[in-house]
Amino acid sequence: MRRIINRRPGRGGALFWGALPFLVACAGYGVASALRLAENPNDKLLPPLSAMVAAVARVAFTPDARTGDYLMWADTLASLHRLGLGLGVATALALVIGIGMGLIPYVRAGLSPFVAMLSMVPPMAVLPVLFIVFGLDELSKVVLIVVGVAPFLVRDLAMRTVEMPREQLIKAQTLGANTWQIVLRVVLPQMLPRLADALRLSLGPAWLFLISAEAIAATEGLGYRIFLVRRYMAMDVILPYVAWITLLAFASDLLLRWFNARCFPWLRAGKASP
Amino acid sequence: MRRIINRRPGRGGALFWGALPFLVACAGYGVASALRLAENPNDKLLPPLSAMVAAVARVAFTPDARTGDYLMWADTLASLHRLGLGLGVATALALVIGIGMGLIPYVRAGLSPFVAMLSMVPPMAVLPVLFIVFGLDELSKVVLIVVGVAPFLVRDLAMRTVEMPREQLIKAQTLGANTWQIVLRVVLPQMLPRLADALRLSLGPAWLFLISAEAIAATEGLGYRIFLVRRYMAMDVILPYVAWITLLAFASDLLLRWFNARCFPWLRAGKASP
Amino acid sequence: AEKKNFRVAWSIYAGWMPWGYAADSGIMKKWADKYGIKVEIVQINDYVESINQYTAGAFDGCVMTNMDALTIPAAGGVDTTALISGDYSNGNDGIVLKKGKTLKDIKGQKVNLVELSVSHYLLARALDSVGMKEKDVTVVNTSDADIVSAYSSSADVTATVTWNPQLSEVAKTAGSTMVFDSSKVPGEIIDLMVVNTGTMRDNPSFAKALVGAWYEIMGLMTKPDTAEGKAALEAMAKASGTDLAGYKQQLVTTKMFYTPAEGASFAASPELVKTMDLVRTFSFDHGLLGEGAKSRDAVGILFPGGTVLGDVKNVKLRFDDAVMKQAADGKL
Amino acid sequence: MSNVTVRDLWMEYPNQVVLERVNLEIPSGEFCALVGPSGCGKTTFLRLLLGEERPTRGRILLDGEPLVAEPGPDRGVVFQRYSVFPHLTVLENVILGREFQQSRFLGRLFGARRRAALEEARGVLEAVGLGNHLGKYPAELSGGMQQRLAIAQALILKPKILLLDEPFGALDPGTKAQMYELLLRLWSEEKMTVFMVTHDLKEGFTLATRVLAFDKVRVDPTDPGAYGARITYDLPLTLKKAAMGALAPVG
Amino acid sequence: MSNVTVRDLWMEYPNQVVLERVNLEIPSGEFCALVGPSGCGKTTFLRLLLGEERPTRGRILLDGEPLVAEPGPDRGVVFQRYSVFPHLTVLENVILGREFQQSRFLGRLFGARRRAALEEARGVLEAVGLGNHLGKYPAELSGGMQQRLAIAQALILKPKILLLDEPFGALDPGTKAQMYELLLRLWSEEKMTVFMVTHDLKEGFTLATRVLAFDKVRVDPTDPGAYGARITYDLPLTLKKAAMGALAPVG
Ligand SMILES: Nc1ncnc2c1ncn2[C@@H]1O[C@H](COP(=O)(O)OP(=O)(O)OP(=O)(O)O)[C@@H](O)[C@H]1O
Ligand SMILES: Nc1ncnc2c1ncn2[C@@H]1O[C@H](COP(=O)(O)OP(=O)(O)OP(=O)(O)O)[C@@H](O)[C@H]1O
Ligand SMILES: [Mg+2]
Ligand SMILES: [Mg+2]
Repeated sequence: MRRIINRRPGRGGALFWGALPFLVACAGYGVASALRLAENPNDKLLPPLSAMVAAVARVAFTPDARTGDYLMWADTLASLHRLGLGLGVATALALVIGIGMGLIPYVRAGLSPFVAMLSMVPPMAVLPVLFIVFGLDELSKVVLIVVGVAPFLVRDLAMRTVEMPREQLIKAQTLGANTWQIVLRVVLPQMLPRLADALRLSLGPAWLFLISAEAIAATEGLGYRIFLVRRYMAMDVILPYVAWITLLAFASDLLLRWFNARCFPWLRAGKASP
Repeated sequence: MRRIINRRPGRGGALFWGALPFLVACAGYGVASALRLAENPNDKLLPPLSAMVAAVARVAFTPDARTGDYLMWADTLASLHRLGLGLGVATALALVIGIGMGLIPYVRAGLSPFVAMLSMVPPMAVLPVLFIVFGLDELSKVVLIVVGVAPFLVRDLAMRTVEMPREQLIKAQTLGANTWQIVLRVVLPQMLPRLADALRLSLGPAWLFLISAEAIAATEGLGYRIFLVRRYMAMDVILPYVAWITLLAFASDLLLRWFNARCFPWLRAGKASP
Repeated sequence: AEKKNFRVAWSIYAGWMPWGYAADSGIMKKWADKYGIKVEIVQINDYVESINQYTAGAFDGCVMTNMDALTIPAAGGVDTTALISGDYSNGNDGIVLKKGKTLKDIKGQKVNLVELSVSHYLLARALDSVGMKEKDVTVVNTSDADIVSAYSSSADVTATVTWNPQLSEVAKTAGSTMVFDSSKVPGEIIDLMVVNTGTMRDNPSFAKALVGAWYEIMGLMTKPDTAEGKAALEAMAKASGTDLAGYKQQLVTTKMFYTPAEGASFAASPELVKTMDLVRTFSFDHGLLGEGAKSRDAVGILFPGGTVLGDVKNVKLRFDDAVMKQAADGKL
Repeated sequence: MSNVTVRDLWMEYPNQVVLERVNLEIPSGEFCALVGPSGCGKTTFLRLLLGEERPTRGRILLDGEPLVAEPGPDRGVVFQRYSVFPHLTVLENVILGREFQQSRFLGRLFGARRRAALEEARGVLEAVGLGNHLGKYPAELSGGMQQRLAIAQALILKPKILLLDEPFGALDPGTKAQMYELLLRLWSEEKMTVFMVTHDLKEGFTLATRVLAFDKVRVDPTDPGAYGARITYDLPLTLKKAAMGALAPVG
Repeated sequence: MSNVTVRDLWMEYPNQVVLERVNLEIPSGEFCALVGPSGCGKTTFLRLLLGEERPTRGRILLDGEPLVAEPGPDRGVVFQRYSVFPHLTVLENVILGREFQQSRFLGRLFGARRRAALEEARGVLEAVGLGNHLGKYPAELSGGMQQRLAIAQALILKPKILLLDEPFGALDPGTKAQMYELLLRLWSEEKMTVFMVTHDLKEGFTLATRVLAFDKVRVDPTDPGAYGARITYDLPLTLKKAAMGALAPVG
């Protein structure tokens, strides 16, 4: 009997084990839903699969009576646009400030307490202030994502930069690099994959902030729709929307992982292949 | 002129630079507030310091007429209690599942897609379901924190465990360790400080979830109070409450850092002291 | 099924503050003890969440408006009885404009409101009264907790529909005009205490205890000069985050039915049928009756006289005056 | 007993054959020195013996049984790159093996057993010259000190097979001589089978009873990864073994 | 020119004195071998020369000026633990220095200049025996190969002062001989000042023009950290230097 840490499932095994929890969750939902529906056939909390399929067909493949749009796609586009902008800005900030904080002692001394403090401010509580400064339109939603996600990215990247072996920085200096070159050729390339990992971790929060922002004032977007139909507890729309958001986020997660594997072959170099 | 990455502020310098952004932020607020007040002396958005001091005096040092409690302390206690429970459970989960996923290939194969998916579900969107399953009382608030924070902690810890040098695991096996002993003596001690770091990063989100849960159903708590007075835009209460939450979170952050420095001397061993 | 413990949810609103007082003052306990049951009154901050919880079965009763009672629990298949018609909004909901002095000026503006709520309904009724359609404005869904800050601080918010206490805050903003309010459509936005019909049928004492407690407090509120009455009003004012004067101000725009007789006769009035017809039409047009609803008749509404609006075989919302009548007759 | 048999072993990485048709028969108690040019596959061979990697073809047998394909306490190792535990002090690093052995559930010793383990560890650390650094963390040690710590850690368990990857590379001659003595004493006392990679031929011939030289016999200049290394020389120094064997009961 | 002067240098860690009153005068072009027992402070001394750490007392002068207290391109280094960049291939690791030198803003070369740098790097890599592994990442190299890569990386810039910490420790005799030759050629051509830590006395005497031995002269048995190491022997091998100097213009 080999130790369990040395035993690896094969390709098929990995698929099977990976799928198992999903199947269990689906089955659990099915049973719970059936139980509730037996009691009240109109129950809205856990609608049957058929109701969700019908709801999706309605919002995704039938033009809306009032606006003529395909609601789900219009919502998705609007949300992805905001999310992309927000994450883009947050990433840029994280790169500049995070690497700065990790690498330059003066920047670290100056910003690290402030960023730590900032990351603790619950953004939802100061929303009114955001509204005034950034208006009620797209901008404030993007800003909410940035405010919510950037401090985490910055701090994580700063921590990772500090953790880099000092030998490498010294080596680069003996090769004649100035600070800017060190950033460009030594730190940045090694931090980009870490940044992608951090981004993966913050996809969940980013969606959360987006949804919250859309819940407050919007005319379209996935979060807007969820909070709108929550008004009459249309879980048959909410659950597919939540699943769709989860899927989108998961796809971004996969994309980022693929990006890492693709663009940074050195990450896996020398690791045992199986 | 030495490179900027090699120049470190002294003790006093660090204090000065660290305090600077706070001073700038305070000054900025003061100016903006004065400007708005000059325009409309009744402006509620950016109340003057005096108004906030008065509000704090009222909620923190005067017993409430109805209940006889000191509101702010009662709120703080209630919130900290929920937060502590939630984070405690999330941490325990992260330790068990995160280390399991990082160390044991079968557990990783089975859980990692599911946890990745789970971490993408926006918890706020499925809140109604949470409330129904776990009731409207304390439990559902704690559960929201757990649901919101645990997937991040689990994934982060799993990533860190996977990143451990393989040589160490092999070495431990040649010293005769079984899987349980490896966990106990090799992985856990090295992961605890990482866990504390991850916890630090998730303090912000944890407060966010707490506040959101308290906004929906509660009779006390810092988030409850903020949302109660938000309808009248009583920023003179909201801002001090936000500052107080921030301070509490920041104090926990410091505490965790101190814990790391205190309990894991090997983290800093061999690092240059200045 | 018969049971002894009941849970009722309420949220903060001028016309519902008595429920909070009922719990705090022990009046509810008194009446529950009288019928040998226990009634827990739970305050929920988030109004919609309280209705959802009721619909999902976590509560036996809940306060809500007539429109929400139709579109959430009733449309969700939970047979619901409007036990107490407590009041209707008589100016508690309104439309406020920054640009323009009359309702007609709203044309082409963005209107911030809680979509699909009574505010939305009020807007529809208001537009109707001046021959406009919803297409003439752009509706921006805005959460009720943020409407004040959004309106008072953001230049691009020019029109809003909301309810009290937010309404009075919004109306106070310099240069604003209230161009329409619910007093122009009296009796259409009704605040109810609804209970699960099945629970009520199996446990008549539950309904009796609730009605009894409610009208005892109503009695106190009509006597603000007595010490008890004053204490009650003050407690309610405090709980709603204002002072006595402020709370009285809110009550001015709320048409309370202080006596059970008033409540019973309102529930039995033919106007209520007309109102509910308007409401269900609005709800159907906005898809609120659920996706399965083929027409506005999908959900049946039963009125005290036995009149039914909509599908007789699917009656899910029942207006009831029986218990209020018993209270009026002093039989509780 | 620990006979090691290697049969027709191949180890291939993508684009590169590292080892090619390696055959060996090592009787129990042999002290093998592995020599060969840098990058020819000596470390890879040790990793295969350790069970950390699996050969792409061929088999390794231990006393006639296929090798358990995972590291275990029967095979101790000192890696080329120091592999001590950064979160344990010098002393804790050394007693860890005993703690694993004697405390299945806690992995920790207390009381008398702990004192005994500490005593033993102190002895070994004294022998490798780290007696004055018991409380330091590995990050506070010099390179050679870390290597000595790794040796102490592996030796204390007296494994049946000991795999050493350039264990004395970073040591000065004086310390080296001390380490030779320690290693040889343990080897003859415990009858371990030792595989030691070294670049110092003199060291190999001084210590070992058998020298195995690895090298590529064929090189394809257009595709340098096409052929792997094989054992080009296998020199038994049998006389020495006999001498050591005779010494053992005495030492 | 690169005279190194060390005056009354002390290096203390909390609870431990590592170096104690070190005085030195090294003229330009000297090849110094540093020897001494493991853990006595040789690496620490190199780190001080590098400017990575600052002495707690005393001064280091370079051509009479206080040493710039940070690493720079005038001082090349090969660390005891391999310090190549994991995200660059072998070839990229070596041209990096040139790129830093010639492209201040992008740190990257293109076109003809890149081709020239690559050509040069290929030459050096060929000389250290890595000509067949240009596209590999460090994680895919053996220990000795990584060490040779680090040497190639440092040599290509021809620094005025070269600091080597056991650079040949993990190499087999054949490869070692090749490296000696390469190092000596560069040293005599470029007139570098070299400091090389080694444990192989023979190596020290073969290569160096001066051998510096570090050791503790006083030991307090109750407090082993109380006294630090000093330079106990300072042997100039002047004849050899003259010979090498004479050779230089020719080679
Ligand atoms: N994970 C890996 N992926 C690809 N190639 C590898 C990997 N590990 C080792 N190699 C290659 O295998 C060959 C042998 O490596 P190994 O580490 O066994 O050499 P070695 O004999 O120990 O050398 P040294 O004496 O320098 O330590 C090298 O050419 C190396 O490039
Ligand atoms: N960061 C540190 N903190 C505390 N002590 C340290 C630190 N770094 C080194 N030392 C101590 O300084 C002494 C000298 O270390 P150094 O690395 O210079 O030795 P060395 O001569 O290079 O040895 P080796 O030949 O084994 O590499 C050692 O006793 C070590 O324990
Ligand atoms: Mg090797
Ligand atoms: Mg050293």
